[in-house]
Amino acid sequence: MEALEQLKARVEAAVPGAQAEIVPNGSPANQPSLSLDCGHARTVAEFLRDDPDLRFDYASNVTGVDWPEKTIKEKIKVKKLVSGVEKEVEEVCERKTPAYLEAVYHLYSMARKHGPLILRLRTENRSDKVTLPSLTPVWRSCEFQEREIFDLYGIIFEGHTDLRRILMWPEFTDHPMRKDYVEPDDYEYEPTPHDDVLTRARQHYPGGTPA
Amino acid sequence: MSGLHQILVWIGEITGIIVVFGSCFALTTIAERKILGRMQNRFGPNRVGPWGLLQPLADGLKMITKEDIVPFSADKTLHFLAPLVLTVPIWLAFAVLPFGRNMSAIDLDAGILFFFAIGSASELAVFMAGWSSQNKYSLVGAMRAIAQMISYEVPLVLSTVPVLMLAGSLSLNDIVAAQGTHTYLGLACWNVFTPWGLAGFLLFLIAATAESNRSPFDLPEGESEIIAGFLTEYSGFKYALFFLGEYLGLFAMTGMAVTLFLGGWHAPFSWLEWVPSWLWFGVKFGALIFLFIWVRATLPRLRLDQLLNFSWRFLVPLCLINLLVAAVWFWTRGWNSVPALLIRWLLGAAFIVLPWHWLGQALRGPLPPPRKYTYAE
Amino acid sequence: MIAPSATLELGESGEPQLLEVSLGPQHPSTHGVFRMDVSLDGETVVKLKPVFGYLHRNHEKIAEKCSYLGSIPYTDRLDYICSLTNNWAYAMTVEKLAGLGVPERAEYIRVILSELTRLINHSALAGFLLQDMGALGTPLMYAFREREKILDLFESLTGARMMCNYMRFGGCRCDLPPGWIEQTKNLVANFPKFLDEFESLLTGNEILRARTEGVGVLTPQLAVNAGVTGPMLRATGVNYDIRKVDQYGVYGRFKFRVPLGERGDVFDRYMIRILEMRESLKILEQALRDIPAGPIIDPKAKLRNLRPKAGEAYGRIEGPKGELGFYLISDGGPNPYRYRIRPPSLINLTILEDMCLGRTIADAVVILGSVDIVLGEVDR
Amino acid sequence: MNGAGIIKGMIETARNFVGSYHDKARLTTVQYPEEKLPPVENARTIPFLVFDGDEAMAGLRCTACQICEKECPPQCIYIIKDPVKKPDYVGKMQIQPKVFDIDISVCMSCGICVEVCPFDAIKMDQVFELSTKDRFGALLLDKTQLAKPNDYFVKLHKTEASEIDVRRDDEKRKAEAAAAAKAAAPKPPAAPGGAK
Repeated sequence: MEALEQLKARVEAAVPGAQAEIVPNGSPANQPSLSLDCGHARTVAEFLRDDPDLRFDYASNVTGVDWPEKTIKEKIKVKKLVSGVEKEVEEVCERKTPAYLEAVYHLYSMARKHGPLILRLRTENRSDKVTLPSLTPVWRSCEFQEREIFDLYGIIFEGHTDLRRILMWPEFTDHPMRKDYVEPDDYEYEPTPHDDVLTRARQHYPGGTPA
Repeated sequence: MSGLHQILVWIGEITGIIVVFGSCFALTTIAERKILGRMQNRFGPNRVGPWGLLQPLADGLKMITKEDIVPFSADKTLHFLAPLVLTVPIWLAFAVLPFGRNMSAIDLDAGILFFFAIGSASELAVFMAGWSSQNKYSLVGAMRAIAQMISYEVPLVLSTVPVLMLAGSLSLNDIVAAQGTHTYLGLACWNVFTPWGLAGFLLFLIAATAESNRSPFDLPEGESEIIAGFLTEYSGFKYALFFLGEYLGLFAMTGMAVTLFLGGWHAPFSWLEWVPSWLWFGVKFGALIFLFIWVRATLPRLRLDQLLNFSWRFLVPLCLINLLVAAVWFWTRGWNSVPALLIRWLLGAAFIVLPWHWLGQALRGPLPPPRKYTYAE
Repeated sequence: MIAPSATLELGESGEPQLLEVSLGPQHPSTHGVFRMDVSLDGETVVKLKPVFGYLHRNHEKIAEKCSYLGSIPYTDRLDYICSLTNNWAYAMTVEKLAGLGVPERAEYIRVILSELTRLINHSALAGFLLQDMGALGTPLMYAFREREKILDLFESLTGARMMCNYMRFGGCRCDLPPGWIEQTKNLVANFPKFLDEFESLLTGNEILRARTEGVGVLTPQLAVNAGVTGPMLRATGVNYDIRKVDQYGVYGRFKFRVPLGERGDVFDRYMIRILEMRESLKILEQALRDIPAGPIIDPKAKLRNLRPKAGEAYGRIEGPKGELGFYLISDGGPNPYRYRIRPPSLINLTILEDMCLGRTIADAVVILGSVDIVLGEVDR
Repeated sequence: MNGAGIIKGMIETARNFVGSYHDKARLTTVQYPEEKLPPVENARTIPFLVFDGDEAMAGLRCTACQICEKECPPQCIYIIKDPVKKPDYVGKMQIQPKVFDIDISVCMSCGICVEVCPFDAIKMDQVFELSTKDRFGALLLDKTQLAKPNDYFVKLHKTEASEIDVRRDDEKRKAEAAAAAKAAAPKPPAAPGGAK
């Protein structure tokens, strides 16, 4: 499997209008990934599966990841008039990273036996525009995993054959794997309440935990 | 014999049968679990009483004290009657079996007819149980039971026809008497030592296993597919009654197999005749019960369509061919010298083995090429 | 296969009268709390929708609150029949994420333990498959008799029979007790006797062949596209075994073969697992023969507050049930930002409906048995 | 032959049936209450606190550093420090736990607390008959119920225990030697007057 750059070039050549950008990976496992835009995701996927010498016919793993809004304090050099003299000065400024939900696809080729190609599809934001093109028509193995992402993260996959909740019961409304999910306060008595369990114990039994 | 004396004799016979086969039911439940255990590298129940002998008592008490749940939407009367309709007729079937020399309750001259007429009442009971429980699994179980029992009634009865023809009578005592003579070095000439007898015996056993819902054919209560089939909604004493009915059905079938093919209460060798006759019946009876338990420990279950194909396309034709073999045997009854007997035996055997092979192929269809497994480096 | 009755009896309101049965979470042969909404026409399956979630503990959310070390005992509870392969998959992914090396002896111990786990899983599966088919527990008890011997080995090494919690990042927790290797050697020596006994009891059995041949056939194209992995995939003839593809750990040094099936039906899956057990025995002999001495954990591997650099890693192994993968995203903190498990049991169930349509209830139960699922891994 | 496979299977179960009466390998059941499996050295069920000497509460090795409480995955250990210090085996003043509870209904016997404990204060027990009638109180073992003497630990895990004892003894000997040396040499530093 050639390097990711050539692969990106091949994808953009094969599917006109597809924007693919390489997302670096800091860990020593060095598995950089390819972020695709939502419009052409399915055509790129079909190309990757049907191209004779790529033949990514096996979508091994589909993962949902939640990137909430984070404020990063950054030191950036800024030219400022400091007591009338133009000087480079370190300044800390907050920068809000864009918040989005992400679906990560790990593709392998069983025919060519070559390693993971990682695709990332990102939604516009975390609240209302959370739809992504489903890749189940391309790889049938994404069916249950995309249903699980819909269930636990709330990404709506349009084009999915049968998008229902898979793990939680149908009447459940929230998405438990999101970082800002608040557990329901179904508190059960626990003999060793400490830190957060202790606080909930006090709320429930103001008079002190029962014997 | 005066009226009163006659009644006392009947009461004695009835209590005798109920006591013997009631305790035999208790013993068989514990024997089955211990033998199954031993075949599966474990002990089987050995906590209640010495070697677990009081286990049936414990089971009985548990069954009586367990709550008897009747589903709300069930058809109450049918649900209540089903175990009775199954168990009571089976007791009647024991009336005609000859357990020892002139030890049969009633000496009917059409004993076999009576036995099979009574035997077919259990199908109605099973369907009543399945239908009245208003449970999907019970319904599927009841449907399976009807299909299985009807299609295995035919080979059951057909496999006994050669015995009747050659014994010349429907009465069980005459059949046992017909097997009473002894040949060389005292070997008794039971029906099972003749080609048609051996084939009939095997066919009868297979059909009897299906009739009493035992292992390779326990589809009506296939517990790995439809929970407990028609027994799903039964608990407490009704469940125990069903089991009593099932085991009694098994005893009746085994008793019939012993009477028809294994020479009833006759000893295998003439110089063993001094042993009491009912003991021989017991030994052969126990051997067959062990065979049923052994089959239960080994074989997986058949699927419904395979079960029906097996009966209609394999057992019934074989039973009919068995009639032909019996005819050949009867036609060559004059050959008494040893080589003649040998030829007579081989002729009969050939008539049965070849169709058995061809029918097996026809049943299974062309043998698929043996599975070859390639190995990738 | 029973041809579905051409004309379904139509109810009064015109739609076909089907028997809606839920082979419910509480059912003798669903291998745990797994439900199938089945609608039957007589005995033939017309619709089959699997329902999961009864054993969902949200293991991934717990792992996001736990430290890297704290998640290892939880991985035992994923596929609770083969806890050591789960540990290895997780430990390998964290080693990839943090860039830790593993000494030789630890790699050999890992191979030995995962092959022993494969023996447990495949023999237990063959037993459960026959239990679904109606053989009252005899094959299952033979399988459990052998499984007990292996579990005793695990207990003397890791301390627990099933919840081993043995692998750490950079190696293993403790070294082999004296005499462990000899016990394992003679276990491996007389395991084939059990396999022959098992095969003579089952493989020739006409009823078993009648119940399994041609049942639940899976085509290679559908299998690959549906992400089916493990013995189920190799039963359809696709040559894909991650031990050979990735050569992770020290699998490259061992000479063993990968059995491939022909028709991909339930009988092939059963036979592939039996043949794979024989191959695992070969690996075990070679591994036990030339296991080196030496440290069992990388000296510079830190046990507590491991903080890998920000980044992500996807590690996978050939678990007994298929490709078991872990995908970890770290943001430099003590606990993982995202902890994802690729469950082979769940993904192998994608095509359960395709295999069961048009067959009877008895076949649907047998096909489910041959897929080999464990609900701890399906629901996580 | 049609029935060959079935007959082979029947012979197999028959061999097992007959074998179970004389062949030890074919009957592997251990009758639990009467016969018990031999204890396995590495086995682990629930943790217990080790104490030296004979008096439990004084000899506790635990110094309430709460590492095990932080590292325990199901968070079933609960420690409150006791400000009063006491000398440990090397003579250094150490904190001791006022409350040390383990909720054995939550504990999953993973043994991580044993690995991370720097003072060898907590070890894994092998008792498995833990059933009680009370769902809460009886399953919450406090300090006194958890404490077990060191020779019980030696009896359970011989190899590990002997290594620890050897290490602790020569540390104690080194500490005493250092204390003796310090006691023997207070005079010379006093003479040169604080020459560091």
